[in-house]
Amino acid sequence: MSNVGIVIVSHSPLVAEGAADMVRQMVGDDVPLAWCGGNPDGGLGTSVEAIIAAIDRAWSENGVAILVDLGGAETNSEMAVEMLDPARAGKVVVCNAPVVEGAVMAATEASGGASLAEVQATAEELSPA
Amino acid sequence: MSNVGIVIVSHSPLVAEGAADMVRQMVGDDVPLAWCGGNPDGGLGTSVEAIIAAIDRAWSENGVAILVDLGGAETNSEMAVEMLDPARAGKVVVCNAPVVEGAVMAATEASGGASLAEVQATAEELSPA
Amino acid sequence: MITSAQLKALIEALSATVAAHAAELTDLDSAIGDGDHGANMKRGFDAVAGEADAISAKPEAEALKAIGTKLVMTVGGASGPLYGTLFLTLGKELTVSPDDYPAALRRAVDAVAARGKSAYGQKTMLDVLYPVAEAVEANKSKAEIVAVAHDAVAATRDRKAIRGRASFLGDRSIGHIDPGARSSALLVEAVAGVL
Amino acid sequence: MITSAQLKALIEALSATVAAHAAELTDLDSAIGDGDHGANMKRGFDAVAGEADAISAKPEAEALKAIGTKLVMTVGGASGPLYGTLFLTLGKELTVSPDDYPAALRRAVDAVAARGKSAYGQKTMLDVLYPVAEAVEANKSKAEIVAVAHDAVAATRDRKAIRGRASFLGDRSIGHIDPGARSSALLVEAVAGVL
Ligand SMILES: Nc1ncnc2c1ncn2[C@@H]1O[C@H](COP(=O)(O)OP(=O)(O)O)[C@@H](O)[C@H]1O
Ligand SMILES: Nc1ncnc2c1ncn2[C@@H]1O[C@H](COP(=O)(O)OP(=O)(O)O)[C@@H](O)[C@H]1O
Ligand SMILES: [Mg+2]
Ligand SMILES: [Mg+2]
Ligand SMILES: [Mg+2]
Ligand SMILES: [Mg+2]
Repeated sequence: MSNVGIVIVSHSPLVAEGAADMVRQMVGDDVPLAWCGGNPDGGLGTSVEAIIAAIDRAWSENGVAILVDLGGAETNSEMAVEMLDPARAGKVVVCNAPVVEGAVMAATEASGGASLAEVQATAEELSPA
Repeated sequence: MSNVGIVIVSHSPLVAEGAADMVRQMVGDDVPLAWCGGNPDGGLGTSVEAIIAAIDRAWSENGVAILVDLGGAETNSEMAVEMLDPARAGKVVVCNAPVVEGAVMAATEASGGASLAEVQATAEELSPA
Repeated sequence: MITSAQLKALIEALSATVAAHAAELTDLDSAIGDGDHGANMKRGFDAVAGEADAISAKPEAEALKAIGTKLVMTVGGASGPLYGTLFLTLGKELTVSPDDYPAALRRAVDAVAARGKSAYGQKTMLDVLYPVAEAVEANKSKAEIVAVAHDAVAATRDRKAIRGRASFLGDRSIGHIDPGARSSALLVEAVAGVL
Repeated sequence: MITSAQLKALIEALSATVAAHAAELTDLDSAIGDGDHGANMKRGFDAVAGEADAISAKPEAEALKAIGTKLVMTVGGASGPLYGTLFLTLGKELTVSPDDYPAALRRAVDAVAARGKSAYGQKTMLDVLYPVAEAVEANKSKAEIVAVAHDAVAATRDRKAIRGRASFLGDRSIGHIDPGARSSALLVEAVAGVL
């Protein structure tokens, strides 16, 4: 699949899964999509290993946009991106956008074949500068 | 309890429940909190009846701030507010803010005893004008 | 004044056309939305039909309000409060000025626009409801009004969505008919067939 | 150059102090955060301790990188990539310039600031790590360095949080010690006790 992929990272696995359901309802299978949530023990938090695995599942040669909720989800996602193979890392962005609304908007944009930069910009329009 | 109450309304019950978990982790029981998600059949969507019930569960005499995700959740929440007893309706606002991040920020603000207007403003700082 | 028998026939006609076209409405919504408009409308009008006897026993204005409330409570999508507001406002306006249907309809459509923070031309149900309200004010025939509605549906195809989920698609919403516009025309046609 | 035996003792001391103070760290985080800093740190340092033999068998720089990677992978909160970056950068810098601990520490703390998009004075772990890096550069004694760390923790009390979850509280974060500052001082004290 050549559309940009979407990864949803939340402190809560429920939020991540529910947001993925909302994305699927809008774009069906047109967009590679993966989610993760919870710390390595399953409590509220995020896991770098799970984020790396989610990036892998949503991989697209045209890039992957990650949507995150709060602080630790962002820091862990940025860390995960840096730990990727450098050839891949350059094709992954962490969006400065709300996790649920951003995921739906980013995926809708991606489903039309938009570039990674366009997908990111669409999601980030939802965020104050 | 006199702190402003928080209601989380998402198209997805998973998102709403997970966001409520994240709120509870930040503020414990210091803030009246309720959530709902799903249409009247349980599919993705929202239910005015469920929103009214959630407002009731999170009721505070100092007001209730509702956080919503996309279009229908907002319209149904505004409809729900109008269907309340007028004395109550004036104490309920639908925030123009992202549902997960907004709920955590609004609840954190509410837990400090902030007014409804302050709680709403804190959540809405997260949204572009 | 609409009779109780007419009200009952109206409810049956509305729910029948929604049920018959649910799959089509869902397909339209799948193209530029989340693919639930058919299911949403069917849930709402089935619920109304389930209380057809009780609702049609009420005076016209009260019956319209009951339909609106039922839709608000059961549709579950953005179209719920919007159509709900349409029927609720029709009921309210007809309580104040019985029999002034054109004015009631105009005010009801304005109320839908206020509820949706939307306006004519944004590729929504309003793109049908406003032309229909105008045709009713102009005292057009039922056949003419139905034709206006269907033409208005077709006109949404070339528009870019500015409100509702379809707006997320930006320019890609162009080339598709708006599902709420289509359902509005179906409701108008059903009403015209009964009254 | 730190020996393998010292590395093993270091890992044990770090995980022991984190375990002993986990409840305190959690309490501090409950006051101005989400109450998981103790559990996060314990998860991370328990995981490091679980591989103490394998890690301490590595050369110093590689061992530090292994600790950093383990923390990144297991902590699960914002502190994971931050402390992870601290150890990873120490390892990288000591690979380039072995034995230049003051320079390695300074660069490692700068890397934490870059990772967190944060700076000294924002009521985070950096409010301890920067003064400690300075004391190390100034060749202060171990006892002095530990005292600097604890004083720096105390100084976070009157600050308003600008980064991390505590910043959500705005002015209400004033009057509380930052949990990450406290854990940093604990780590510094453990290191000073071993080396
Ligand atoms: N703000 C709005 N103003 C007017 N009509 C709207 C608005 N938002 C959505 N609609 C109408 O509702 C229709 C979608 O209804 P539906 O699919 O049932 O709800 P949802 O979009 O919540 O899934 C759209 O096709 C459009 O006609
Ligand atoms: N952006 C940042 N820069 C520096 N330190 C930070 C930052 N964000 C958080 N911290 C530190 O991390 C600590 C919280 O860690 P922890 O509770 O484990 O993570 P989380 O905040 O994700 O729950 C804070 O007390 C603070 O010292
Ligand atoms: Mg829909
Ligand atoms: Mg819907
Ligand atoms: Mg924490
Ligand atoms: Mg946490």
